[in-house]
Order: sequence, then structure tokens, then C-alpha cells
Amino acid sequence: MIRVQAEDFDVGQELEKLSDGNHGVGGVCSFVGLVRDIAGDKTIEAMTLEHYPQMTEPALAKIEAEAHDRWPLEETLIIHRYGRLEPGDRIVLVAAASAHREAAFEACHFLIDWLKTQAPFWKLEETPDGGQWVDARSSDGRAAERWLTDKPQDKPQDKPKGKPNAAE
Amino acid sequence: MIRVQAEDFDVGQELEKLSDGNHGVGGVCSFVGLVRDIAGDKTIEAMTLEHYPQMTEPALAKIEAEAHDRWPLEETLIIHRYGRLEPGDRIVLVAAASAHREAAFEACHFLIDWLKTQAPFWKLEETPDGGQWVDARSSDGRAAERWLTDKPQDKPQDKPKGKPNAAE
Amino acid sequence: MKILYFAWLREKAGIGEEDVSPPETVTTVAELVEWMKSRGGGFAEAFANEGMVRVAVNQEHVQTDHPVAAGDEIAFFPPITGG
Amino acid sequence: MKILYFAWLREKAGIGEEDVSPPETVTTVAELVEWMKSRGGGFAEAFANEGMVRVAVNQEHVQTDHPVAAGDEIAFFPPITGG
Repeated sequence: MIRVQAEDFDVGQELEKLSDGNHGVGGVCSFVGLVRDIAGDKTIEAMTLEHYPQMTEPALAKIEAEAHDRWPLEETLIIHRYGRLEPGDRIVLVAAASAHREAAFEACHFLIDWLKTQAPFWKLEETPDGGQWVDARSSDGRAAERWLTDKPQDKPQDKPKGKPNAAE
Repeated sequence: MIRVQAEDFDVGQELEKLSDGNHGVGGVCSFVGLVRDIAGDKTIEAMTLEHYPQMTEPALAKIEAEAHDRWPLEETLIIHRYGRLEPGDRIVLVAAASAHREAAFEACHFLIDWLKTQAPFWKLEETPDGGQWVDARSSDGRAAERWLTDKPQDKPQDKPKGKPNAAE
Repeated sequence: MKILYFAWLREKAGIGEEDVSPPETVTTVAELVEWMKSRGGGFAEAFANEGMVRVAVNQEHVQTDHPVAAGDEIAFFPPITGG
Repeated sequence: MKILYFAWLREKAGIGEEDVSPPETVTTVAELVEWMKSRGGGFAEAFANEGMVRVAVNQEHVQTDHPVAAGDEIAFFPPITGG
């Protein structure tokens, strides 16, 4: 599930949908990104997220499909906001629901790492010195790259050893 | 923050508390564990979680303190239910809020892995063949053990390279 | 000392909680387990497979060489399956 | 072809979107960028540091050797800072 929107979202309600009526889900891992009030040594008054509307949804769909290719997932979710946001505001929600917790954690981590480098969004920070476009961080590039070599650790052919139980 | 309770919890409301009024939080990673309706090849009708009340809260507090020792966290949360639960019911919620997403992910993963082996809970599954105590899985033991050797990757002295920005 | 049993240990022992006064020669968890087994019945059954028994003394996970004394709260249970 | 600019490339170019008809010799992204720069002013400035420019042709991330043709939608932007 993918959404690109200016409005805020209700995290509890969104996560509920990932397992609603699906009793095969043992775990839901999620990550919410928020606007901080500092960046390095600068105070942030607000942040404006610009995006490339014609490309954003296809890019998110591709990232989501890639996660489903890599892990045994029941459902995934990406919600990304655009427009002007203030410190404490939610920017993004990614989540993965799976029978097994390792798959949920890895897929969720993958989703946010790939969003950082593959989803066409750009951030303009408002500081006391004026607006400033955020530079891409090399650490985000490295975080995304590790998924190019890492193999999923919880593919169906490589399930946890020992008897599975109903709670993951 | 720690809670042990029979009642369900509101995930959105609980996660909100982790960053409420704290604009230093850039990301909140969470994991919700749910009752599945199958375990191996058995149908699960319900699950009863027994615990050791005098020990549970101290054990959870210790797990939480350990997470704060290892990662730069703003806040953490563990809610664990006990009693009789049915497929689709929430069992546990763990979450970690940090300035940086790597710390949030690792701490959250650590919390659930350690809960699996350190928190005094035992699961009784109701199957068509009767009640069955769940065996501990060797994979859970290994998942917990990796944190005995792994070093946190996002300690203050080892921050992401590149200029930090207000969104994590 | 106060003894607590959980999960299938509780079911096998047939009791959740009891106060016991083992002989003075019982000074460690291992010795306590031996004495427990000597009581026979459900207790012998509960401790038949010692590899499956975990123990906490005064709410702390411990090994079987840990000392036990009058006034301690000692809990026996199978490996944890929380989370 | 339709050209889109985002973030500081948009600010430097002074425009968010335009339709252009480069000469027939322009067949790749790299050649398009060269032609863009030759138009001077804000365009030259936007592309001054090519290492900081990313490109998508018809909504797909591509490298600079990717072909371009009439009818394409070509977007220029700095490295992504989503999430």
C-alpha cells in the first residue's frame, strides 16, 4: 500500500490495516520519520518537502515490490508526506507485516533505506539564516547500498530452526 | 516506559507518547507481535500467556536499561500482555525513539529479541488436540545471542558521516 | 524458602507455589533440585529433564551453582517464550 | 521534449518546467546537458557541478549515456533526500 499526501496520517489506524483480517501475520515492524528541530548546529523552524509527482508513486511502488520479492511479507505500507512541515511533524511511515519478525524488521529497514535514495523527494530546511536544501548524506547511500549485497535472512527456504509457534 | 497488562493497547497513542514534545526525535521504530492462527501445521484457537508477576517488571526494566546503555535513545517502550488471546490479538509492543534511524531500528530489534529469551512469559497454545506449551526456539536463542557480541553501530562517537539533517 | 512453578513445571508439580524447608545440606540450586526430585511424584516428574528447567532466585535468572537460603524466593520454569 | 527541474536546480534554472527542441545532434542525456549549459545564465549555473545532478527519463532514474528523444519527459534534480 502506497500513499503520497500533504495531510498527516494516523499511525495506529494505518498499522491496524496491515494485519486486519489476516491471522497469518505474526509481527508488524514500522518506522515513523519525524521533523527534528536541529540539523547539525542549526535550528530548524520548518521543512518543505518537494517531490516529483509523476514519478513518486511509481518509485514507491517499485520499492515496495522489491521488498516483496526479497522477503515473505503479508503486507507493506509506505506513506510519504510533502509540503511544509514543522518540528515534531510526521514525514513518513513505512511498515512491513510478516509471519516472522526477522522478515518484518529487515523489510521495514530496507523500505526506509531505499526511500532515502530512490524516492524523488527533496527537503528544504528553514533556518534562522534562510532556506537551505538538504544535502544527500553519504551514510544514506551506504545504508541503501548494503541491501544490494545482503541476502534476505528469512526466505521461505531458510526458515528459523525449531518448531514454529503462533507468536512471532 | 514499561507496562504489563491483560488489556489491549492503542498502538498509535502509545507511539505518539514516545516523541510527544521532544523535537529531538527523528525516528520511531516499533514492533507489534500478534497471535497467528497457525503454528507449524497446527491450527491455533487461542493462546494463554502466563507470567511471573514479581519478576516481569524488573526483567523488562533491565532489558530497557540495557537498550539505553547501548544506543543513543530518546525514549523506549515495552508493553507486554498476559492472559488469554485469540488469533489477530496483539501480544506485545516494543518501540525505540532516537535522533537517528539506525539506533531506533537496532534498539527496537534488540528489545524484541531479548524479550523472547529474558522476559518471564510462557505461552500455552490451544489446538484441536488440546493445550500445548510452546517450546523455546533455538532461533530465538541465536537472535538474542547476536546482541552479546554485536556493537551498536550508531553510538554518539560514531555518527553517520555527512551533514546531519532535521529528518532521520 | 518460597518455591514457585510456572508453565508445564507447575502442571507437573501439581502446585503453583509452596513453602519448603529443605535440610541444611541444601545450599545451592542444584542441591535444591536433587532434594525436590527425592520428594517423588509430580516433583520428580517436573525435574526429570533438568536441561529444560530454568531457575530464578529472588527474581534474577541464575545458574544451578547459585546459593539458596531460607527466605529466598526460588522460581522454576521452562525456557522463556515471551514476546 | 519536456524538461523538469527540482529543488535547487529549479531555483538556479529559474524555471520549474519547459518545453525544448534541442538540435538533432542531441541524442543522449550527456549531450542534452551540454546543450543546456550552452544556453548560459541560470541553466549554465544549474549544471555547473554535474556531479550533483541526477536525471530521470520518463520517470526512471538513468545514467548520462541514456538516449533522449522528442516526446520524452526529462527531469533534473539533486541527489534525493526523501524519507
